Amino acid sequence: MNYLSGFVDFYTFYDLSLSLFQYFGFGDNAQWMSYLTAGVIISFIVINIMILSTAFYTWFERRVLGRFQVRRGPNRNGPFGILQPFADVLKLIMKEDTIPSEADRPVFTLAPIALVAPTLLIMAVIPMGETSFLGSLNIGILFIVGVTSVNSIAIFMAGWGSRNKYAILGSMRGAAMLISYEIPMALGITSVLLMSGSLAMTNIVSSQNVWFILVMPLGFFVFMAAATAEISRTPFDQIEAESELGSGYNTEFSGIKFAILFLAEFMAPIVTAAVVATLFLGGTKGFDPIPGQIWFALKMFVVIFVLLWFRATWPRLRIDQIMGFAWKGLFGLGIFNIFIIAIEIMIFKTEDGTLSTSHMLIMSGINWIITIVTLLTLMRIYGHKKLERPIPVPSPLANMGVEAD
Amino acid sequence: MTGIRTEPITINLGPQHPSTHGVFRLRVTFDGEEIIDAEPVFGYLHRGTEKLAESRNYVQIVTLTDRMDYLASMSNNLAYVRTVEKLADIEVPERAQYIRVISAELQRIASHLMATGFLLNDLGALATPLVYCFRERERILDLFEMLCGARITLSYMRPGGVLQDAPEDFWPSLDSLIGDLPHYFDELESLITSNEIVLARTKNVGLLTDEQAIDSSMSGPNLRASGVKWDLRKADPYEIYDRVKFDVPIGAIGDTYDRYLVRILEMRESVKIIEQCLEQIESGPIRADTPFFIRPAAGEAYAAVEGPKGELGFYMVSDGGVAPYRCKVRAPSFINLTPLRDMLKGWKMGDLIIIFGSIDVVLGEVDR
Amino acid sequence: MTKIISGSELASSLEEKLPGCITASNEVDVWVSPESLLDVCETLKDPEGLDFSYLTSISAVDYIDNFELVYHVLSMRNNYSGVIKCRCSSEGNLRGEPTVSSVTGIWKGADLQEREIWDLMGIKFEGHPNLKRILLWEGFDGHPLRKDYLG
Amino acid sequence: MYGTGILKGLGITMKNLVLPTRQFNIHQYPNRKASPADLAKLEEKNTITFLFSNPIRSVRALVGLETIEERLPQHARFRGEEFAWYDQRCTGCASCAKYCPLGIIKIVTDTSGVDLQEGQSYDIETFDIDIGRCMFCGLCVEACPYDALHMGSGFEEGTYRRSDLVIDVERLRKADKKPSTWFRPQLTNRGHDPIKGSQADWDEVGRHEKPSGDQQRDRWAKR
Repeated sequence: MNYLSGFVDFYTFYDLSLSLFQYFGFGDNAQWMSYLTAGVIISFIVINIMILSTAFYTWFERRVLGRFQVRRGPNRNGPFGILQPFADVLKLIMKEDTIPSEADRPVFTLAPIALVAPTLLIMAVIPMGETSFLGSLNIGILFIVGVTSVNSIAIFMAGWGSRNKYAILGSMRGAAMLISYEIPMALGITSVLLMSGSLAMTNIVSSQNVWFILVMPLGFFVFMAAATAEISRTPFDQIEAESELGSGYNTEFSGIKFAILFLAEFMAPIVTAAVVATLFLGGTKGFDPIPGQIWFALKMFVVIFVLLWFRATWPRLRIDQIMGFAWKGLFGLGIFNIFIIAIEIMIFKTEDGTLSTSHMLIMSGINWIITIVTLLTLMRIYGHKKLERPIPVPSPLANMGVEAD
Repeated sequence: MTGIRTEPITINLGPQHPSTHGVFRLRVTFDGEEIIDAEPVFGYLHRGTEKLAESRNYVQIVTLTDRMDYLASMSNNLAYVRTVEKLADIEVPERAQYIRVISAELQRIASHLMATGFLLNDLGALATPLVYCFRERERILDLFEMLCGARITLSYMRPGGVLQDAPEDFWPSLDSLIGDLPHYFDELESLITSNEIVLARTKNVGLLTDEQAIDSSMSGPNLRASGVKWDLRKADPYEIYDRVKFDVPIGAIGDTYDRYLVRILEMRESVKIIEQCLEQIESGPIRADTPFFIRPAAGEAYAAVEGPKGELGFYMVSDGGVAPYRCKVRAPSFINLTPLRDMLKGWKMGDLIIIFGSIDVVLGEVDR
Repeated sequence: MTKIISGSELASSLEEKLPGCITASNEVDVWVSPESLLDVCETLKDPEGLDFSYLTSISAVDYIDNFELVYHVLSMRNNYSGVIKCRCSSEGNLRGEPTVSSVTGIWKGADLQEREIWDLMGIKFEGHPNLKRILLWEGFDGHPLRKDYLG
Repeated sequence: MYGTGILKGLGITMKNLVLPTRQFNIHQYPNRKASPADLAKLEEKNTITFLFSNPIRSVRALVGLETIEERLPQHARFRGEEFAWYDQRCTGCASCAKYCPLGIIKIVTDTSGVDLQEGQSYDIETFDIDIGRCMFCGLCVEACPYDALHMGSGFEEGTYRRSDLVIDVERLRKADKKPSTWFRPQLTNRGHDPIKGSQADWDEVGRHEKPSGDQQRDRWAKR
């Protein structure tokens, strides 16, 4: 049951346009021309799907946050308010695009593009179905790690270019935080690579006979925390920190520039969910007759919802606590996780270097026990240090002259 | 690392800023993220309440007091009418005193809910605890609408009692609210009190020792969070507070977390007070026979109540006319800002917001 | 119940320590001279003596021919309160800016209140670390709470 | 144990998502999304009959495109605009104007200089209330000795000009008389509720029983 197999498949479009070009008699040129055509078409589709899904994601986020907060979200435009994002975008486009007079104009103008481009680029290597992907890079995961680091530069550009103290504070925080969290994220990814033995996203998916979230929950925890920080969501949303910095790095942006920043910001959870679904939740794997694309979307949806749930519940950590969490907590846990996974692979791997499903299940059993023990120990240690509250003793400086009831 | 030249950065926090709770401005000097100096600047909402009061008669001033601490109009009204009663020697009927205490305690709950909600909002919890607090506060405001037809600017109390008796449907609604409130607080507490992120952010942050607090004339929950057991309702009982039993919660060390916790505990005590008032209240007159234009004899009076923000006092001087000669407000929010600078020094940007939020000022009262 | 220390009681205990500081006193109020205000406040705060550790409020009243400062003080340890008044006027010019010594060094809580009084009533506090306008802006003409201010 | 607090918080928010037991008291003002049941009630039909007879509107209502107008729930004591002023009761004593903290009531009585007999009252030429500056404290109502002025329960009197915010005597005369029961316990006792739309005549709003007999009526109504 792969009736969606041709969807967003590069070679479908390639074959189509190749036959088309050959029919019109382009001869030798037909090959590269159809290659180009197919690429343009498929990028067009992916980018538009991403932008459209971001629009609906903003609506979804506001509705669900509304439900979390026992109120109704936007519900006026269209059925259930689903046209709200379009109204928002229309309003933002209509607004005047102001640039502060002291701003560094080229940097200020380029920043939104520099922020949205890498986020879109990540989608290029994500396999959205068994055969649905833009490009099957053999170093796909390395590509993702590389491209995400552009984000920190873009955020710094936005803050620096707008010549605003709040924006600079926000972007400085952003630069420090994003660079720090790339390390635990890379550690989380490394453990996935150890398991799958390949850098290609398709291979990572196909090697997940048992989902990696089950095999290495500790690695998933490290990666998830780091990814949350990378997209600067609660409890790590220091870059925007609307209650402290007004709006952080995008304080000075308005009009269409703000819309693009907004787009990048809300696209990030979707992309993160896609990466998490691919690396840890078995990507497109599922059972028939539901096609892989649907499975993939469902898994993304779950991850997005969890991120939203965190956002609705938790306050924000302070910047030094966030940095401490990265270097003292996640870094150590990530190394520990790699260590365990490496030892287990050494023990369990077969002659040809792969792992069988039964071995993976055994590994997951061991790893769950290790994870729970580790986390409980850490919770204990921290709990003894931080949770104690001295019993209040009335100060001798005041005496109301009445007995307490 | 010699050779790297750094310089402090001065930031204007406000007057328009999401976390200054109004038009408040802080001129903060940062060294990186650390605060090295802070100077509060206010007055953007100054309306000259004290000057206006000199040209109003004693009942008209009630409407001015509504607009001082607009989150706690009932307490403002109470403080004001008590001063006038002291000035003009007016005896207040018992039922009126009970109704006043009930409404003032309801107002305290509403005000503390706002303080808690906004503190959590300042902590960065995307409005969820705030909306939960608003949900609870909404019912209290509905009760106020039953009582006096308005929700925020109440003008309910008059020298000599209250304006009119509560309607019949008020009492069952109050009963059901009182029954629900402890569950509200439980839910709020399980969301906030033991949350490790809140603990990490608020514990040991913005310390204020008891000596400092007394020296800087802090009052209300901020004073009690520093461990000073001082509550005007117990130390100098007014109205019928000496007939109800309640506890005065205090904090352990005087940090931001204690200031939060004291508010939560105080709300629970307020519920207890209202419950006891409901048991004790009897029918009777609700307003003493006071003339339309009160003309107190020349003299002066100072009376204070324990408002949600602290000791709210009025010092009034009369020259025998229909309007006070001088009406001075001892505004708790205003005076509670005294130690702000010392509390902020050495903390970080994120702490600044929550320390300021935990003091819980209302700019309408600061600027008057 | 907070006990209110009457004016005569206060006057006698102050007169004992600082002879000549009282200008007038009756059953309710006690007036001290502006020159001895600082010493009086120090005596009031003394934990061994009266122990008025808490300054509740400072009010200023314009009585046309002089200004009156009213200090409400409270002893939290013993739960009693007292009122000290201080009449002041500027020499020569009746509507000038009278000068009183600041009590900020004794009670830090006086800081903002004294600034407010300077701002709205125009009484200068000598020794205040930061005596600037607080509710109104710098450069505002006059002091609005005075009786002769026409807004 | 460390870490349980944040998990407990997640539980609380999830509980509120799944079981909004204490729904926030939100009113979709002024247009509420209507369910088919609401529409059926509006057309006085059975819901099922309505579903079959108006399938298009039912589907629109199900996806939230149909709205019905709704008024915010208020208490009968609500102090608001739409003052109810009774010409027959007002003597033009200007107590309300005197008591208004902002001085926004302007009253001019008959200036023709006619000598009045006992029981008569002056013609009121001007009775302006500038609700652009009014703060709805209700002191004017408290001051009125003849129960001629009452608060109303309106709250949306937005206009395009400031001058339109001044309610003059003609508008007050013509307006619907839906007095708020604020400071008028007699109205509550008579079962009057302005929110439900009940109107009160000039002879019903007084502190005392309805004036009986033509003589008394004349005394009040004489101009």
